[in-house]
Amino acid sequence: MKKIEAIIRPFKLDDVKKALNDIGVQGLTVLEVKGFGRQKGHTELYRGAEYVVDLVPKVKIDVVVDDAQVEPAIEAIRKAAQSGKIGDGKIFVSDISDVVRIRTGERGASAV
Amino acid sequence: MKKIEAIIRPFKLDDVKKALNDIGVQGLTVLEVKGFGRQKGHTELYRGAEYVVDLVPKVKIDVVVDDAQVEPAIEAIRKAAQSGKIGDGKIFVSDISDVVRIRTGERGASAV
Amino acid sequence: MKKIEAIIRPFKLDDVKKALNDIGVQGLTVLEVKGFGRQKGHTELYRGAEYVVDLVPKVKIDVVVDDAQVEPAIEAIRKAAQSGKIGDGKIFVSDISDVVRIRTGERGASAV
Amino acid sequence: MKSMRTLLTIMWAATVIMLSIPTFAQDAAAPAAPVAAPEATTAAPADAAAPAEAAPADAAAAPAAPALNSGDTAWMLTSTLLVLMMTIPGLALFYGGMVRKKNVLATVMQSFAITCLVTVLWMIAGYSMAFTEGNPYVGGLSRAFLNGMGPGEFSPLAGTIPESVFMTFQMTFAIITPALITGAFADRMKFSAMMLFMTAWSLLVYSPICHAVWGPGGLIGGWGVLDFAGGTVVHINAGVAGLVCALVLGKRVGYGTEPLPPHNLVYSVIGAALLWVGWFGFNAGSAVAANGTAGMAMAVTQIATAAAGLSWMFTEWMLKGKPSVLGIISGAVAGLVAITPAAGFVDPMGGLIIGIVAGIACYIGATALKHALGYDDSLDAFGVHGVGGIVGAILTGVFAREAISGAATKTGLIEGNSAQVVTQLYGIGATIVYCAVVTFIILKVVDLIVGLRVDPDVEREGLDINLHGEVVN
Amino acid sequence: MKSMRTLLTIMWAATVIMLSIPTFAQDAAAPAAPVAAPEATTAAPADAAAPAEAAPADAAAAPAAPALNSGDTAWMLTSTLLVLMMTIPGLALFYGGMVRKKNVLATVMQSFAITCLVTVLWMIAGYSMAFTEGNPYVGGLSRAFLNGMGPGEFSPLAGTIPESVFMTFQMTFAIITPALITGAFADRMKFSAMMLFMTAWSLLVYSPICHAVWGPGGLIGGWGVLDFAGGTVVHINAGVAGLVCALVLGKRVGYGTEPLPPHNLVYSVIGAALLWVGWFGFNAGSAVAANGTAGMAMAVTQIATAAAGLSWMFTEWMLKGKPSVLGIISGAVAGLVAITPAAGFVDPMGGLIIGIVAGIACYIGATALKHALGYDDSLDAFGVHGVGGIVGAILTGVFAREAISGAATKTGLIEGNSAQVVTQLYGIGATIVYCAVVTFIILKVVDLIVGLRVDPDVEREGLDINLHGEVVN
Amino acid sequence: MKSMRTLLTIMWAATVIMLSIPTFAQDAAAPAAPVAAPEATTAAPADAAAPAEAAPADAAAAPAAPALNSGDTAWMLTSTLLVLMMTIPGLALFYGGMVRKKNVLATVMQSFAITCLVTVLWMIAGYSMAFTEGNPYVGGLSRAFLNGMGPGEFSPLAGTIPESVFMTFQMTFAIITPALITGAFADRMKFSAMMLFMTAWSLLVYSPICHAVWGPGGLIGGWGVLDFAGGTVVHINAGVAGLVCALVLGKRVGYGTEPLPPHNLVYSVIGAALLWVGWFGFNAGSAVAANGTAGMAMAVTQIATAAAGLSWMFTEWMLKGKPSVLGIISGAVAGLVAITPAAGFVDPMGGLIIGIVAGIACYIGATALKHALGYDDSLDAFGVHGVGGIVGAILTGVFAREAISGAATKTGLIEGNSAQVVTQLYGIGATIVYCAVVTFIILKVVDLIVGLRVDPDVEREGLDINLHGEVVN
Ligand SMILES: Nc1ncnc2c1ncn2[C@@H]1O[C@H](COP(=O)(O)OP(=O)(O)O)[C@@H](O)[C@H]1O
Ligand SMILES: Nc1ncnc2c1ncn2[C@@H]1O[C@H](COP(=O)(O)OP(=O)(O)O)[C@@H](O)[C@H]1O
Ligand SMILES: Nc1ncnc2c1ncn2[C@@H]1O[C@H](COP(=O)(O)OP(=O)(O)O)[C@@H](O)[C@H]1O
Repeated sequence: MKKIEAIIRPFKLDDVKKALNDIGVQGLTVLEVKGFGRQKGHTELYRGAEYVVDLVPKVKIDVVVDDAQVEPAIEAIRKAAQSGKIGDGKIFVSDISDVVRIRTGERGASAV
Repeated sequence: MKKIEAIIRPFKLDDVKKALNDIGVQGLTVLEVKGFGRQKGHTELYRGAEYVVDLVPKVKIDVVVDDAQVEPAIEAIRKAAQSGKIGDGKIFVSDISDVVRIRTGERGASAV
Repeated sequence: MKKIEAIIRPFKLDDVKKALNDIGVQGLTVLEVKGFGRQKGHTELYRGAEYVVDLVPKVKIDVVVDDAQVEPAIEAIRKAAQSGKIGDGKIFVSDISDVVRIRTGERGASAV
Repeated sequence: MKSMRTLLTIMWAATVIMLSIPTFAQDAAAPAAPVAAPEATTAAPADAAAPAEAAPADAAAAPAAPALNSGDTAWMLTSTLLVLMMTIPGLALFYGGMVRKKNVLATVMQSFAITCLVTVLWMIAGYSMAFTEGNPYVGGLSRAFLNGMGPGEFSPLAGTIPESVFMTFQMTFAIITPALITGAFADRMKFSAMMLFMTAWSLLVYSPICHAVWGPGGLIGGWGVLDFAGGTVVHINAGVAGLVCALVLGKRVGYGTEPLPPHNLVYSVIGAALLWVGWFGFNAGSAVAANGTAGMAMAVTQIATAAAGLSWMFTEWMLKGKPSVLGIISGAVAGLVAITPAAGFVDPMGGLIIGIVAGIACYIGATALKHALGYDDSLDAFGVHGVGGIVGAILTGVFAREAISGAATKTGLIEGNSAQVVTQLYGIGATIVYCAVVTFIILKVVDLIVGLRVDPDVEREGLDINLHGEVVN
Repeated sequence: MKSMRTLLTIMWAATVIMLSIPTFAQDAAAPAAPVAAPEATTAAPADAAAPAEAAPADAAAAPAAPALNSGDTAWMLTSTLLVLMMTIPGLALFYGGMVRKKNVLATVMQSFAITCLVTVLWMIAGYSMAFTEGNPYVGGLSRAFLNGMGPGEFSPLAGTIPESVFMTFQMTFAIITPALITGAFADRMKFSAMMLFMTAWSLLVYSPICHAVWGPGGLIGGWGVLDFAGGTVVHINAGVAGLVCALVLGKRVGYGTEPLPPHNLVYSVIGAALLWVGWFGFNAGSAVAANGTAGMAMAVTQIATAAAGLSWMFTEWMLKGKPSVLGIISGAVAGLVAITPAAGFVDPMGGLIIGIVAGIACYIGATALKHALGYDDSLDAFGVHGVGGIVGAILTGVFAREAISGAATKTGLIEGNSAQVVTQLYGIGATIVYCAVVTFIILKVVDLIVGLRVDPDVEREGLDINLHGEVVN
Repeated sequence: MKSMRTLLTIMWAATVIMLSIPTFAQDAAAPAAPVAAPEATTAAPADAAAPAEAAPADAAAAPAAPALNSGDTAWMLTSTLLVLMMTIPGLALFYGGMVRKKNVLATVMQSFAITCLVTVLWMIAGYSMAFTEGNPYVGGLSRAFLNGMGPGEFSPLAGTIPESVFMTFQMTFAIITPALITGAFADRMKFSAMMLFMTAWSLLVYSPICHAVWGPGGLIGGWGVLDFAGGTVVHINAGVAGLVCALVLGKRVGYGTEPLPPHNLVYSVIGAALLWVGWFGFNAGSAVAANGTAGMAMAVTQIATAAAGLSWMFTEWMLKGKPSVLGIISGAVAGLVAITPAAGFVDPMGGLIIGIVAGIACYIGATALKHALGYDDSLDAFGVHGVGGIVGAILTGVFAREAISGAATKTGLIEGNSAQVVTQLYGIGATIVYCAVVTFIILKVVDLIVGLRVDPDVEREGLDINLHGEVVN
């Protein structure tokens, strides 16, 4: 099993959720984060002083999927989250060695 | 070393923390997240309109433990977090290749 | 590629960000978390009752870097985040099997 | 920067144009209006002949010789600041809590900026256009820049309090009316466009309608329309303008496809509560005296508001299974709106019934009606203020009673005067037509000059950071 | 849905029953009460004989011929809205900030819904039951549905202001009293149960006690108990009812095992501040005139409040090492409570001492006492309002001075009248017993009908989402 | 614990010392001051001879025979609570929203604790030191502990309202002035140090300056300085004290290297709005009557505030590209500050100009000036209140008009009385010098006793948890 961590623009969350749903992903976890990347932050004002806020609000989605679903999921996320402008975000993939469903105690792939 | 990520119901946090403490876990990190799984979200009201909020508030606990502690920790979390109803959550296990304690600079298992 | 997760004191964030920037790290993600470790929580007051809040506010930084950058990055974080007192935090390192840049679709090391 | 400069130029030009219109109108329309003391028919500016005055020293029997009454003045000073408090922070919070977090500052900014803007406009020309002698449609410019106003001046419309107090009291009405409109286009209008729109709307819609209903020789007041504290002038006016805005600007991005829930109803509860508290300045203050009329206006306002809060809440509870916080506070505001034209004319039972009806009618306005017609009135400016204002105006014609209004001419259907309901409908109709047409034209002109809506990307990311460079953490 | 329908049926039935009780009581109890003008002894409704009146025109010397005083009326209109502001948004925020985030909307909802509910009940029967002629225990129904109230009516209890204003002023007291109780059962009561309970409590406990203390021919007022602005009627009454609620409902899930800290004390600070500001309407308004008595009531209220805020803060600072925000605001509220019965009777030194004592006593009430007795009074409705009310009522009997109260009969221990302390104890005792018994019975009946507490799962997940379908983001 | 005990000892000692100073000063300074009825020159305490009084019964023509006016009293009771509302919750929220989240409770705590503290100090000695007969520098102790104050007492400075009301009204000014200072040292001062500092400052700076400007026989008032509602006494005083604090305490950790943005401007908007609303009590209340002067003061206050909000907003919009929420509300507060000394003296055009100038001047004060001089005035106590106060005081000398002030002696440059500007400068200068010197000394003494600043670690982690043991979730 793999964990896919996708860092996307907040307002793309609904689209990405729908896209993942469409390919059969049954669960995901969402975190509010702040990101720092090539995208330059906003300028904010404070009593006439300007300062750059380089941490931009982003949303992180964690999805754990079967190995077979990794590529479709990446593709789904990429399409739904892409706007073509700097700041679209990143997807990181890593291994998961075990999964437990707390309610039933099931383990492994069937618990995903 | 392994990282255990457990996504649980928010009000189970205290119980899980206590259970982990009891088996000797010395540190953990807690994140507020929103989850989407088999559990259907709530219906909310807005001026007479109902809509479904499918992202349910959850708490995510990250614990890094020695390999030997993985099974006891999973067991402790599972027991403390279980209510038997849909939405109890999931536990994901993955590998950690190194750990550093910032204060002392110690590395590896002794730093956990 | 590796993922470095560093849990640090909130007010060290700016220093750590700068230190990582200096060694050429181009992106990172910041999460507000609560931590439980050797550091004892604060005592809070509530109408004359005192209680211990054992979850201390922390900041978690996720940085994905090339294998070659792992050691410099760890070193940079450690130096910038260290105060020598209990509660300085931890760094966890794990493997990342793939990276995708959403904007361009690039994959692997070049996408970091 | 560029739009900024354009804006300033436009605002200046608009002001100049506005200032010349009344004079023109005066020439054109003056012969059309043989009017008989409309201020005796509509109560807001001066209800001097209130029946409850046991102590003659307290009543301004002869407005010809104005005499300061310190008690009346104390109450009107208080009422003035209460109505200001309704807009800031009241309405700002009521609306601010209902939008998404990324737009909360832009939303409260609108109420605050309108407060500043209209204050200056009212001083420059608005007050004079509304409350000095002119023609049936608009007043003159004799008080432009508050020319000649000093501590010893009295308005013929408010004999026992200084004119400075009357002017400022009416200013707070001129402030809240445009601020109410902002609920209709929340989350998507440019700030520069809003400032331009409000400048024109205040001078071209508010002042004329205010003059027509309450001003000396005003057209609608002359028909005998009953509007104690501003059901027509404030609420129908704002509601209809809001509807036109919602139609012209179009729906919010995501409307209908994603939930757009209120981000913090605690703010909205504070806002609704301050609207309620401040509304006593609005309604009881419209007696322009501290007397029995003010007392009755306060009592029926309280009763109608509570009844409407409960009736919305129970309706929702029965239909949807839960009584929501937004429901009860929306109901309370609906009750406040509906009782506004009626406050000095109806008895407690009338207030109770008006409240119950308003709660249900506005519930329908904010749900079935809006969905049936398909416009996106973000925070229900029309659904609550438009619908509530119309319901209230009609029911004023039903429940007005001589025992409360103190005048045989100010009675409703319930005392056999069915003509009053028709008169009320005339007033409603005239306001709707004039307001809708002029609002539409102003919007189109502003759209040409600076554009009405923000970019979709700006809308998605949030107005706070993009328009004002600030966020709430 | 089902509980909803049950609720509506019950509420209707309850109202009908309530309405018949006074008549019954009137028959049963009337012969028992030879009372002599209690309104001359208790100051709240009419302190007409205030000594400070330098201008005789301002005082209503002969209540037989009521004459409107516009200054008094202006102040009472203002006082009325101030006391409304105490409940919404004041108390709503004070309590709302102290609960956990998942319950904040349910908490502010309670204050808002009670405001609506009690307004209607007061109009229907409450006012009449409290303030019209009846027997020593309850008034009659001559003003049910505010029958006959118009702009020219005066109450014999308030000679210089319209009865409509007096009625609405007293309404705001009837609103805040049940709202105070909600602090005791925060975080765990069903909304439907709360609405039912409050309906019955308002009519069966508040109106009778209000009549007994302030009404014409009232029992407790007849004893000579001093209660200037409602220490007994409002605070002891609400505090004791809260204690009974806390005992009957039991502890919150997690109480004693996990910390249940306030989620946003900024809200509580706003709430406490608005309570303080509004309390001038409560206390200085209870002079029912804009005169020297009102002025002294305002001054001593300010002093006692500040002293109590400091005394709680310094006590906590000394015992716990830190001065907390919740401490100083709780102390201030304790001071406001304790000075309430004393406001028109004590001098500044008396106010200072009452404040200092109240801050310390309520600190003990909310900490040692609560922990010793083991009940879970969530937000210290009894610890602050009950304890503070009792302390204040007793100290009123100690510090009342003729120079302030203006009557030789209204003096305390400090001027040698030790009997007054005993009289005060009688008043406290009667209120506690009556309130505790009837509150207990109502709770048991409501429990049978709809159940008092929410499910433990609902309590854990939060009342906002479960009871009202809304959350704060 | 230890610092706690030290604190208590110090506070006691300080009080004793303060109490003896006036007597000393009286002996030392009395011969230096042959003053002629300054209360006829400065309007705040008693503007009895207002020209607008059409009804002679409403004016206190002969202060020798004080007669209660219920209308004036109603307005002054209201004004008093409005000014209290300015501090809590107004200023508390205005400042609280501007700090970082970790310091919000500590910030609102400062305003709340100062309210409690100064109330008690004012009762003990402050009022007497400010408003009783003494010497040109400070009053006597005849009203210490409000000795002799009762419902029938009148102050010669306010003939138509009870002295208790006048005393409490002035108390609210004594409260807000030190509370304003806290903006300068937000985020870094020890709470114990702040309490000590404010105790001394209230008695050693506020009361003497208040006496010198408004008290009987006061030095600065005697010069003929015009200060209608407290530009000098309140705003210049607080602003200068803030500047000294900012200089002595030094910059916040992180100032200049990391952004320190406001965490929740919604709170600041509520605060600014309540400041605006409450300021009518401040300015119109300073007429000490409900008359035409109060009305004009209200009108020009409204106009100047709005104009300043717009002028700051447009300045920022032009220079920085965006109109910020913090900008418009800061501008509004700047306008309120600047119009304060002028409120009863200038006409609407004067108000408009004062507002426009104040908005721009304070924008510069909070940006260019602060950065040029390099001090860290966290929330711009000096930048807004100091600069705005000075601008307002000077422009009062420019725009005062006989038609408004009602006195041939109270006119400005615009009517040919160029001497008035010089007189204003004297007043400003005297206040700056006295305030700066004494503030500096008090700070140094407090630093020796308990230390002024918190540890850097405490500052980084947040004052809320460290000083008060509480956090906002
Ligand atoms: N190396 C990285 N490690 C962790 N997070 C990253 C990394 N690079 C980018 N991110 C996250 O992805 C977000 C988008 O990255 P950015 O570089 O701005 O996008 P783009 O791919 O368009 O260049 C950042 O805000 C940050 O949260
Ligand atoms: N595949 C997944 N990847 C990431 N998070 C998941 C996944 N499946 C479930 N979760 C998380 O676990 C929570 C509980 O899952 P759910 O399916 O509702 O529970 P159950 O195990 O009772 O079916 C979800 O709200 C979500 O946060
Ligand atoms: N085993 C662990 N798993 C996950 N997070 C941990 C673990 N140990 C520590 N942490 C995180 O690191 C933070 C600092 O740890 P702590 O033990 O207090 O520091 P120190 O290294 O000084 O002993 C904790 O608050 C927690 O968030």
